[in-house]
Amino acid sequence: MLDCGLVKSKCRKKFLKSKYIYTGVRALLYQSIVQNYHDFVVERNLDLCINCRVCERQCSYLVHYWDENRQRVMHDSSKCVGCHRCEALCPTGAIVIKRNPSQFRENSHWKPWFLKNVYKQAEQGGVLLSGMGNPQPYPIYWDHLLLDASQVTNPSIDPLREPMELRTYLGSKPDALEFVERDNKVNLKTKLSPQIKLNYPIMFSAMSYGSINFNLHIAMAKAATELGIVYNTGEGGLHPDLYKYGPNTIIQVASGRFGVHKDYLNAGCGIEIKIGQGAKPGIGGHLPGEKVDAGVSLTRMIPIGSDALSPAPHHDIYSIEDLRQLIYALKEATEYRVPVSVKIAAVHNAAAIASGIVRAGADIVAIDGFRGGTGAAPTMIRDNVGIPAELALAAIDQRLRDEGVRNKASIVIAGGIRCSADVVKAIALGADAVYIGSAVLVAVGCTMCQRCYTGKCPWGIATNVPALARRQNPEIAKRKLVNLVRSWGHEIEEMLGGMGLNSIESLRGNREKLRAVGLSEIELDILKIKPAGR
Amino acid sequence: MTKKIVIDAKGIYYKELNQQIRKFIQKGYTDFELLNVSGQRYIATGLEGDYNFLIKGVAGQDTAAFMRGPYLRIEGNAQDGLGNTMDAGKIVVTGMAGDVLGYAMRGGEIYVRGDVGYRVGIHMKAYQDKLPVIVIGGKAGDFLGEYMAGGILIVLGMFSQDKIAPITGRSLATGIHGGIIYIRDGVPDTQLSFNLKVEEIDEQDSVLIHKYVSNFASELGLDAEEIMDARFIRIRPKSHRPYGNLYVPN
Amino acid sequence: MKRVFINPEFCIGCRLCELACLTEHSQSKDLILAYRDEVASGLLPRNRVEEKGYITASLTCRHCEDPYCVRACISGALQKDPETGRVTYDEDQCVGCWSCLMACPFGSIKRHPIKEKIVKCDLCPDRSVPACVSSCPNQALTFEEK
Amino acid sequence: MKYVIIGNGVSSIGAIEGIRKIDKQSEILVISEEGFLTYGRPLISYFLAGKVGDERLALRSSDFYSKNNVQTMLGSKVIEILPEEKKIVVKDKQEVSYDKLLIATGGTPFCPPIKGLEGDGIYFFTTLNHAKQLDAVCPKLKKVVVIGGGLIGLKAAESLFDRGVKVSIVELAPRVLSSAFDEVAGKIVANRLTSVGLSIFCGTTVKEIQRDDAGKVKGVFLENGTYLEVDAVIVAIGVVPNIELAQKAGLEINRGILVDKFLTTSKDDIFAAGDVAEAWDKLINDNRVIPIWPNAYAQGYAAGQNMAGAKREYEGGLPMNSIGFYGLPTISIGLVNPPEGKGFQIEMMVDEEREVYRKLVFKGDYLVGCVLVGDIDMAGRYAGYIRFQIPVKDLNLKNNLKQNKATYLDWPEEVFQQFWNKDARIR
Amino acid sequence: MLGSRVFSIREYKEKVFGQKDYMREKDISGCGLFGVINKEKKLISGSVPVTAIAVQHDRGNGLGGGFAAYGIYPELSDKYALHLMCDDKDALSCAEELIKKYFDVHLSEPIPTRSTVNIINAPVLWRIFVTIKENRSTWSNLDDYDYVVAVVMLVNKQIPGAYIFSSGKNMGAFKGVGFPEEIGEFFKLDEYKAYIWTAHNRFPTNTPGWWGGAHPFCLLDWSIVHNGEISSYGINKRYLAEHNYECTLMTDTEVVAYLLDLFIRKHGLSKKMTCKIFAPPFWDEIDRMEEEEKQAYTALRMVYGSGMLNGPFAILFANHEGLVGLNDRIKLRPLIVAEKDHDVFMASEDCSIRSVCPDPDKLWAPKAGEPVIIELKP
Repeated sequence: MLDCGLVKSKCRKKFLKSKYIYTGVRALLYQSIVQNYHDFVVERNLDLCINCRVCERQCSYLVHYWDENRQRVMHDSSKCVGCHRCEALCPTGAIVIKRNPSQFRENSHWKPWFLKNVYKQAEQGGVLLSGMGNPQPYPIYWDHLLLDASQVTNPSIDPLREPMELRTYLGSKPDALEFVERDNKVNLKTKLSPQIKLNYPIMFSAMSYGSINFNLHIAMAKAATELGIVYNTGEGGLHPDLYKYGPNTIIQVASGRFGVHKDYLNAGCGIEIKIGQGAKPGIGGHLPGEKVDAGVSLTRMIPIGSDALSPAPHHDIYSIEDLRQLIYALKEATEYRVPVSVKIAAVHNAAAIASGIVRAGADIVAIDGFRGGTGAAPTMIRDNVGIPAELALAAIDQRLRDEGVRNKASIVIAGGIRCSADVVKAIALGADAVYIGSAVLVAVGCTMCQRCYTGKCPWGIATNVPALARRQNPEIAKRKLVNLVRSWGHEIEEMLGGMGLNSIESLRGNREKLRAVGLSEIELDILKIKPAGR
Repeated sequence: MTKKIVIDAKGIYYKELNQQIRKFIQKGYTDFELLNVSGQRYIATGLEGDYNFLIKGVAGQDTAAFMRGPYLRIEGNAQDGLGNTMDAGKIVVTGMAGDVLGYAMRGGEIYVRGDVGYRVGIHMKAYQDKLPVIVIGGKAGDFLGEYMAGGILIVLGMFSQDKIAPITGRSLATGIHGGIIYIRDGVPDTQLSFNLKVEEIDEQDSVLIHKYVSNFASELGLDAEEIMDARFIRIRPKSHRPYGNLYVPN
Repeated sequence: MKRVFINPEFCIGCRLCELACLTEHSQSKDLILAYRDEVASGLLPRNRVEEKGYITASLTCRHCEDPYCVRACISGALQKDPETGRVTYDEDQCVGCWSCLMACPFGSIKRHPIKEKIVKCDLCPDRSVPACVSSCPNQALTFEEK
Repeated sequence: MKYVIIGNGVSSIGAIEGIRKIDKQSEILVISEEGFLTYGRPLISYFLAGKVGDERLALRSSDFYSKNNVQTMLGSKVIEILPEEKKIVVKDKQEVSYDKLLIATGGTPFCPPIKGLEGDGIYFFTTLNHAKQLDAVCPKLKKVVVIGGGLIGLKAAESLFDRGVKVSIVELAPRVLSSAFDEVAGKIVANRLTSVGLSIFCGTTVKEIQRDDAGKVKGVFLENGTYLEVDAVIVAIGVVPNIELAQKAGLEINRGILVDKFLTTSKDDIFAAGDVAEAWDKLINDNRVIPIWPNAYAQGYAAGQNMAGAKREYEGGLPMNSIGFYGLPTISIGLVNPPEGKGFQIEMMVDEEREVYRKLVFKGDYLVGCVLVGDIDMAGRYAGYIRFQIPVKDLNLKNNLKQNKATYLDWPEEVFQQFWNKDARIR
Repeated sequence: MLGSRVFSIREYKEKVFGQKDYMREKDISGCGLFGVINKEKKLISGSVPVTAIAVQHDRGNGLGGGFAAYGIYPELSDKYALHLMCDDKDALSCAEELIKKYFDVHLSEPIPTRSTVNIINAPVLWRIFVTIKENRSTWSNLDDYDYVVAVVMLVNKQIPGAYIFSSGKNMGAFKGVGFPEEIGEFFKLDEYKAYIWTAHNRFPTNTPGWWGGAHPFCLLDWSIVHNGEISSYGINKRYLAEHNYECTLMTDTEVVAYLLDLFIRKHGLSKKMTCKIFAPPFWDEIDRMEEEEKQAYTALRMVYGSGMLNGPFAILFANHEGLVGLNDRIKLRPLIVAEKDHDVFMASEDCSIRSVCPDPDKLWAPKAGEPVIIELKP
């Protein structure tokens, strides 16, 4: 697939008579005219280019190619998706990928984005498909929140010197405990429900094996184990080689029930029922048959090459009591050994839904905001459905407290956590922990080109093509993930210390530690935080 | 060696009932007769091994979910979600069964004498030597075999309480991309969703149907030959990629 | 001793290792000059990326325990350094008989395209980690003791 | 422990390096008839041709012996081995005792009985002394005949030709390079040589050497009746093992000194290596003398380690020859002239225009030999397939080999792991 | 001069209740503490805490001083002693009227004071001794304590110019704007005798101050004096809100009082375990414990994480059972304890104790997070 030439013997024969060497039909001549409105241009500095063809070998979209006649590497910018792989690997720095400067006449309503989409759909007549999370310029509430720090009246704590605790337990907690104290010893009388222990309030979000490849799955599993956190299988089953990482695995049950069976349910430290995904609330998932190779087939327990269709709803859940039915079916199937999480997309009435989910018996509620990533989503859904995770989180945490059930379930927030400050803000708003997904992928090289659904990810992430998947060396990927979470952990400790806290539970829901800038009174009321200056 | 226990389930909450069953299993019991079952959920859910259950009464929601191995005979009706994501085993229902029967079932066999509800056999899928089979003696509700990816569904339409209803409901096999549905005496075109190939059965099909109809008949004390004595049609997907061309890269 | 090991499972076939080797053994130590000018006068990388379908592997001298090339060398140009374990090559001694090229079952010895001499990996004596290993973007090449 | 090595050829170097790998301390003594430190014997043709001078002949640096703590007795001839007393007797009656002894005395040039052989003007071409003698007389020579169309014969001929001497080659076999190479390769080489200006007479031999009254060589009569006017005769047929010492000492002998897989002779503490030894040959799975350079070193090296107590099996000899004539590199490895009807399969590729020739000899699923002319860069890969007996079952793989496109990724994963990286996965 | 910056009770309440709960600003203050208890219930003169806290003069800034005393109303020990502060007589009568709706009043009188140079603009200070009405008109489902709390909260929320600052039996708080020694003199504390005294000297950084803002903070017969700032205030407050405690005083101390009430009275936890919630062992310490203890403390942190007091603090809290002193778990605020015969002293500073007990039998600084629990003889 990395071969550039479109070799057709007939053409080749004709070329034999000419002085040129047949290299395949190139350029825009035979392409739809719409292709000319491409998004990126490749700039090759000929002073630097040595024609070593590294770019050609790296590009899975066949942008770069060797031109026998010219005896140099050429490129076809119309195919470029802006992944920057060639730029990153070019040993002489000869390549720069730029936004195509070609401009349409200014129109703040009909932006080029809309024009291009209409052209494409008029040409091909299908649903626009995208990858990753919502890129549109909606407000990012994380960026409107500022953190507190201690000055004089209470001391900041130096996390390099003093103990600093990030350990978090996810699961349902009783409202009160009973102890038996005898001879200076304390025994717990209350029986606790199962919990998931995390050394950092960070988990690797559900990304199925299939949507991303095995190398990254094993990297996540190993990193989670090393870090003492958990990763989530996503709806793709659990490869037999990964069962040994079970204590650090949340296994997911979604509508397609791929690879779901007794062993699977009992393999992890938690089960998550996926109702919705932030990137595509209300939409199912389609893993195209091309991505279902031997390993994926084995794991999902479907034949090689067949589409893996996850319906929009669970067909056994059409109401909240059905959710309860499934929650308890899973608890029965695992003999109540592991907590059950329910993941929903952040939508308009998320707070009420979350409250229902807790009452339905979920031990963890995971909310995925509209910035959450995906391997493939209809563009219109990705860009227009759902609400920001921050607002959903604030509303849910408050609602559960108002209803006196906050202890009954842990809250996990997902969808666009980009840095440790986002984590701290999420926890201050009321989350017990966060899921990071896109950040995991970025850590291993993703440049957010949003073409995951093509299965040709040049960074070897959202692809099962062996030639590409090997670009993710699991050892490197693991180290990067470990580094990322550790460094975020240090930063969280620094921020906590600055606030005068030495344990994460004193931050959780502590909205006094947040101040807002540039938000309306209504937004402040939803977030229940003071504006900066108050 | 079988060790049998009779449990009167009357008034026992499902959690307790299932806990009891698990305890008896730990003690080495393999055969269970559950009397006066009245909607208790999750019986045999997540259970693995060679066990026999005779359930008298109404089996509750998600009975035999994620089950791998046991044999269940339900003398009475079964509610919704019977055999949900079931892996292996056999279930016989002498009455009727509710909605979402055999959801995402990957293996095992389910035989229901009477009618079944809506969305039966949704997302059934076969894998390697695993082949889920559902035989329905009565009629089925709408959306039968939706998203089916593998396995066999046989609808006989013979032992139905509803004389007027069509043998299956609307949008039969929507989104099907694998597996086979056999229907005795055929089905009106209006019930069919897109992407279906409706054909007469061939010799191979006939052998297959006969095998499962015989099981059905012997489990339920019926005459297999009489059931076989009719025209069967076969429904399969036209393509394994029903939604393959739906999208435009953006 | 530390050797260069390849794991084809993670070799991505970019051939940056070849470029690194080329540069390291060039006079200019400048990739662009080395590739454009020095290659014409016979500079070539000591390693080679093998390809089989999508599977690739960058291979170079294994610095064998009992090197076949040293056995075959008629001029003493190739020797096994008992201290460092490296198979050293003295270009002045080489007479271009190609015995080593024939004897090395690992194909690690190349003919210089112009001089009647051989070219082989020297494990980059001026570097703590050989250039090919340092340049591998996916750590398919490692420099370690095994 | 005292090690004594008789001979200072490449086996001797191998043995010293082998011993020192295991035993850094004990005394090593090398006794040699030749007065030089070890030199690259095949270099003598380069020497004769003037391509290398004295200073580049040495196989190891001048401090090799001192660095390895080796004593030498050069220019001394061993006349007797006394196995029972673990002693050897050197020419001036001096006795030297040993704990472990290596006989690495190599071979002597084979010389057929020819009329007129006695007297001046007859030269050999095996040792540096021979080359130096020839070098000295070379300027005076105008025409010579080289008896022997094998490797050393041709190299001698080429070197002399390069020095401006008119050279005729006489070979008994129907073609040159008959033992190491096949017919096609022989022909290509012969063409190359004759096109340059050498004369080759195959299928015949020198019947008589004619001398003038002063005893000076005038010419030779060939068996086929041809008369060649020459100033000198170079005998370069080959070598026969120097087995007299061993014979006297009562060691078991066939064509050479018989050794087991540890290079031990029939006496426990006496080892033999190099051209003098008849050691195990991997290809024919039997003992035989393969008087080639890499084997000599390998045997010496293995013998040395075993002398030091390592119990290391000699991995077996594999005939291989690399030779070039006027820029035409030529290589043969393993069995290149298989007997007919024994289930051998031969694949050949000839490109006359480019002077490229490739011949692969398979037996069953294995490659057992090859001849390469011109395009030799992949020679080592073929050697690997032959040496490690890597199965060639896959048709694609066979095609790759035929087309000179073998890659190590064709090796079975476990073989790749064994030789390249134990943690490697080929997938 | 200071007086002009002091809020009236009405002004203060407008400030609090005039905005949404999450917009309320919290006071920040530093301070000095003193406490003394006689385990045998021998009565100690009020001059002792006044003398001792006066030594810590520099830990305050004259914007708040106060005392709590246990055993001061032996004759009325079965009555709830409500201490009120009111802006004026009208406010007092409104409050009294409301109180009468829920309680039988046994005695209603001004709290005796003497005029003191620096204590100016004092509110009307009053005490009412009450018992719960036999036939309650509302809240019949509440137990006695909850009932009293409910009425106190009602008065404090509904009567703009009145504030009940103490509501336990046989105990009372005396506090106001001023240095504690002045407050002591103002309230004639030398005329009271108690078996437990706590005292507080306050250093608010920002507030104009009001009389109710001084420590101790009291709820039923709990009294709390506290030094330091609780950085976890935000979540403690929200956690309490889940359990129907509304924080209106905007001080950390209030949070501690409610948490004590929640954990000890409602959840039935011991003082020790409550202290362990406030200042729990570190996870690494828990990980090293024996299995059963480990489970207990793991659960404690899992369940009561929101009740942990994070940040620098030293607190003294008392009720009719005894006095407890506690530090935060990395000891960011000072606490000294001393024993002499049956007297136990606790203070921010050694000198403070020695000013009233020059020669203690034993004097030590408790470890971080290790509570000092002194129980009275029953």
